[in-house]
Amino acid sequence: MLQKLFKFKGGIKPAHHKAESQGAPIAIAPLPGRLVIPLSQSAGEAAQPVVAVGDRVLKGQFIGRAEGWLSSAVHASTSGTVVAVEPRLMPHPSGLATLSVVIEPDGEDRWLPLQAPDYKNMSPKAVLQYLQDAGVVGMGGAGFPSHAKMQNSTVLEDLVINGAECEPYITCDDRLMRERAGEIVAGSRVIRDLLQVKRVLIGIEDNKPEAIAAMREAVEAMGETTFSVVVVPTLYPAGGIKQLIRVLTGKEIPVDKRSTDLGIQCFNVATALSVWRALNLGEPVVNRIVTLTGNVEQAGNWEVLIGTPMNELLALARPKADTDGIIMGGPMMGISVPAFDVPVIKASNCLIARSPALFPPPPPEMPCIRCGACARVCPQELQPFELYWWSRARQFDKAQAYNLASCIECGCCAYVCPANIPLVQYFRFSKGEIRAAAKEQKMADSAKARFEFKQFRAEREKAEKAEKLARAAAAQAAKLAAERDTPPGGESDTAVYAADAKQAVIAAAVERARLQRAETDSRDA
Amino acid sequence: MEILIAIAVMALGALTLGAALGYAAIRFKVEGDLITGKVEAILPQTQCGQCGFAGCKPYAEAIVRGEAEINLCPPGGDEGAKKLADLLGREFKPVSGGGDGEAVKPRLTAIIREAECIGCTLCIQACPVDAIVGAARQMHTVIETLCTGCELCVKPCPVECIDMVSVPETLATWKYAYPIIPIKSAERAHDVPNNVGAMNDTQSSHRKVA
Amino acid sequence: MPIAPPISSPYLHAETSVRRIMNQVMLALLPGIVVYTALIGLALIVQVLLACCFALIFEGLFQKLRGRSLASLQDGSALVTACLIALTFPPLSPWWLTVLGVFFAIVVAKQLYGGLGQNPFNPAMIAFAVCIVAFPALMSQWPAQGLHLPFSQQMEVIFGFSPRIDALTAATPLDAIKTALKMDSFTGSIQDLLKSQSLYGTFAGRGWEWVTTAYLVGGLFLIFRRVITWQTPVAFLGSMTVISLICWLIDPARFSDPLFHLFSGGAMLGAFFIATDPVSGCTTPAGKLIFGGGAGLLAYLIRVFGGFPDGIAFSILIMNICAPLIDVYTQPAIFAMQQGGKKKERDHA
Amino acid sequence: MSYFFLLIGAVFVNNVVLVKILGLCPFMGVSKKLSTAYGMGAATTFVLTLATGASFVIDHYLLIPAGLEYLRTLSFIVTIAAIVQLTEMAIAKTSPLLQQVLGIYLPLITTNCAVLGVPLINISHGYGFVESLIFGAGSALGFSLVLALFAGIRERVEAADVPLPFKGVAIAMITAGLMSLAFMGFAGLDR
Repeated sequence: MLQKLFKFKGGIKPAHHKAESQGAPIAIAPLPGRLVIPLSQSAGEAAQPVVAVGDRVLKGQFIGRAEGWLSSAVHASTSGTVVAVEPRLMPHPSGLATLSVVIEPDGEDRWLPLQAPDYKNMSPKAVLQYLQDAGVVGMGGAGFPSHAKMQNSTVLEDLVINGAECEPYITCDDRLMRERAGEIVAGSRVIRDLLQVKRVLIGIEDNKPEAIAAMREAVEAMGETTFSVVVVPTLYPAGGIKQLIRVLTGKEIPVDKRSTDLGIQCFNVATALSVWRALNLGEPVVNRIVTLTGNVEQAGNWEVLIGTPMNELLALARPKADTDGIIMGGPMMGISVPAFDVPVIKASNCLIARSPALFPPPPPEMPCIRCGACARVCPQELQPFELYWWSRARQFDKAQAYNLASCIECGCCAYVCPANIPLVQYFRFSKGEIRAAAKEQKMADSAKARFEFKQFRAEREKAEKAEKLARAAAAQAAKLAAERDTPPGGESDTAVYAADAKQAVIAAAVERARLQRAETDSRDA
Repeated sequence: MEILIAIAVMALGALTLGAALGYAAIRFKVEGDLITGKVEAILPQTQCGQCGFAGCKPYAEAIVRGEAEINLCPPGGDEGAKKLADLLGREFKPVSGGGDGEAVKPRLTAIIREAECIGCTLCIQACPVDAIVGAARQMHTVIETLCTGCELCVKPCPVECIDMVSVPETLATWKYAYPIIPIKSAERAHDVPNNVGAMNDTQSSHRKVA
Repeated sequence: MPIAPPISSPYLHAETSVRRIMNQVMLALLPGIVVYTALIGLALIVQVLLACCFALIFEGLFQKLRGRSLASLQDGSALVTACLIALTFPPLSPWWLTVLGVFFAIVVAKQLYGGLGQNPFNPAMIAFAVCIVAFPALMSQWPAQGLHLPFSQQMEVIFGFSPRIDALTAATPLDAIKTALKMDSFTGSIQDLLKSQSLYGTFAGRGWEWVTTAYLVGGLFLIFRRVITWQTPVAFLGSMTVISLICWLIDPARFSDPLFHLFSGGAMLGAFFIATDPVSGCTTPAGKLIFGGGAGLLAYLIRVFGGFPDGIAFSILIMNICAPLIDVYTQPAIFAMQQGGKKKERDHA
Repeated sequence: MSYFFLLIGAVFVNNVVLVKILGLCPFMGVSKKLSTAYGMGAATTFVLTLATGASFVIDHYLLIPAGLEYLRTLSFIVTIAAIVQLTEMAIAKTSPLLQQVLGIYLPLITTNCAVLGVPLINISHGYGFVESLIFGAGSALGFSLVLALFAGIRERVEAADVPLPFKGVAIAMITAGLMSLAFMGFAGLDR
């Protein structure tokens, strides 16, 4: 099985730091004292709470309903009582609170009676709906609702199952592939059938030989000929969607296209497993595998309930005394959580205990000398120093001209920058400003349309009113004229009638002026 | 004699050139203008009238005619003035009139205290962008996503039940900040607190949305 | 307890720094400085130290004036500029000329634009151009071949205690060629002329050829350490070779051979140390080729046909002017955006 | 071949802006953005080439036969003004945005000393019609070239951390001076 591989430009090779937790089998984390389950765990709209304070819930019970198509349901991770539905901090760089359901476990961890759906006889649409209700989202870190990625609008050729896990420290997918390869392959098969793809490529970095062996064995055991486990060279960010697809298929996805436009869809191994669990066991996503590592005595991989406070979880790995923070995700793209007790969410693949020794504070930022080191490592082949130059000066249109939108924020540029410039933050800042400006522009456009419509309406109403008045005046004049023709009339009468008609016209004009004045008054006010 | 020749020559030249220009004036007559549209596209369309013109379009027209400065639009801010300066090749002037040029007015939205509303429809008439709904003698309400924060509805309200409130930051509107390690305070950069708090600090997570 | 402002990923950082890069450039200059000193005497070291001191002083003063921290003095960029000034100025030029050059380089060409990384022109070359335009005589006083003044006498010349003797002002090989070329009555051959003035060494200017060879060695070291890329120097030396080869083939009696040109004057220094300055030069691969090629061509034209003894400074400054525009029009294709299928497949089995 | 050297000389060696220091007003004023610099360069190229041709004709067939050489400056200015007016009308018709952007600089071509200077230089050098045209076009190309290059640098410098007293026009003047310094390197190349 010799798969032709491709290369992507750039990339870096930071120290792996996977050895610390690689050898530790997945263990089940104990029930925490309290679970905080944020309702916005996926990309798109936040879920709407369907429970109230005081409700008793069972494990796997619906607590948040998906809002619209790009949204995903949320479930209780254990049985217990809802003690609060209120904004709580979540692991997000903003440090903002979002609506969360707080559950006090009853200790029984009792499942809702689970019923596996008969997915083989369901319509694809119904299967996707089922997955949305089961809360299946991307488990690799991005948290994109999975059902939304399975809408088969174009003919797809390849399904890429991402087991590359290219970020340092993280080993949860490695352990998952070693221990639950069969379920991953089964899940991939379900996705393959849903998407009707011809080929399934499972990409794994060559620093995980055991996982590769386990996956190969599972594929062989299933007797799947459309599957191939492909070993990709270890090079960060080989696990980035665009880079992995490039390595496996040679296709490059432009910024304005989706992978499906090129006939490829991509899922993380853990996501494939969640799909399998949801469809085969009827089990919604209530837990995930989390790697605990970094500044700890005993790194390991744990199966953790969603909503478990991070400080309680990290205690299992016995963090050292000088721990001063937690990074959720990898050290290249993860986020520094705003508090120790924020909950584990569906996207939390790894918790790294920070310490000044392990992650020294960034040295002072120096001026960019345009050395081009960043451009050499950029996997998107951008010119980060140009993006920086314009981002720093807040000239966003120039930054856009240098393809800021194509940046995947992988952090390679900032990693190699000799001037220690926080390039990624500059780019995120610029992207945020550009997004906000676009939003504002959209609002301004719609405001303008409504303003113009209102003016048009006022104009029309005025015209209608004037016309009505003129018609009335004309009618009156005609009536008067008719009256004058028959009965006894005189010269003076005619004059009076004529004056009447004139008055009606004046009245109409006065009315018009008044309206106009009223309008300008209200506008000036 | 020579002076006459000189005059004749110059007069001949002037005549020829005058004729050419006259013809060109007819040949290259300009109808309409495209710039007003581009200027208007930069303006924020709040229709608030703070510039002294009755809406964004009249202001745009005044700018193009050269009758108005480009820094009269507070909702557009310095950013907008900069864009106008760029488009028109004029010198940039800060909107706030110097000094605290960087201070950006937070985005506001109108809120009707619905219990106090008497349903007079005055605010509906005042709203330039149809962002208030309601009928006579019925309670009115502001559609917050449509409100431009122009404050034009505040004054007409006879019972003063309209408040201008700042729009809270949410996960959807949150943005990364400008990196905060200037070269100037290089040696102080090490002191920037990047630890997230003590291990047992659980207080922080109960912070409510601002 | 207030929540710390969000710090963006990545949290890892490779072991690099601006200072390390500058140190490598200094290290690469070392062979050149050593050979040059052996040729000229310790006066060169004095000039280097003089330039370095004043570079730091000017940079420090300006930072203080702007209310900035003096931390930027540690980046070593001012020292590299100072070294280049000391190496391009005549070694026995008066001390104030060197200081003046350093002032223009550090203050006018660099700090007025905001300091390191923001100057559109190469500071050392601005210094050279300003001084050669303002003091053409002093800037052409290259010590005659074989003139080995004792150190004390060199110091007296530099610091103005003794008159600037005529022996200082000898024609460099490049000067001799240009004078000959402009003389319509000149009938002999360039080679004979140089040999008659005992200016010709093994393959280029006597003595000087080994200094330029040392620059070449330093430059190759920089390419090997990936401090600079190959495009600029290769294009620079390539275009100079091509144009000098053409001229030489047309009339070998009046024009010198390519080898002579490559190892004369500041060609090697310019190709590896000055044209490769990423701040004032081009940064795209194609742009670097254009920049280097243009600079090499112009340098040859100016040194052979123009009004100045060597063309490196002016050619690089002229290309500095063009650099932003070249960069704009040579942006490489980004990921997934091939420009006319130019992008090659990068397969590996 | 001599025409070629004349052209090269006019573009680089005797660059109208950086060596002759003529036409600085639009050089400083319309070089903030690359796009406007291109527009101004095109307008000036057009006007300058036309002006050199027209002024040669006027000089040789009107002023010299009539012995009115002393009216040269006056009649040249009138001619240039008319040509500029024509150009402005044409641009207003074809690209209103360009017209708005070039703003006052388009009429200013009238008093652009480069446009008057080049025809006068032509006459003082005794160039023929073709030579005049080539010198005019070369000067205009040189003007457009350095204007575009200058705009490229200014766009970069605009985003640089320039000390406050030097921000804007001050640093642009310094940049222009340094560019002029660099162009001195061309000295002597046209011989």
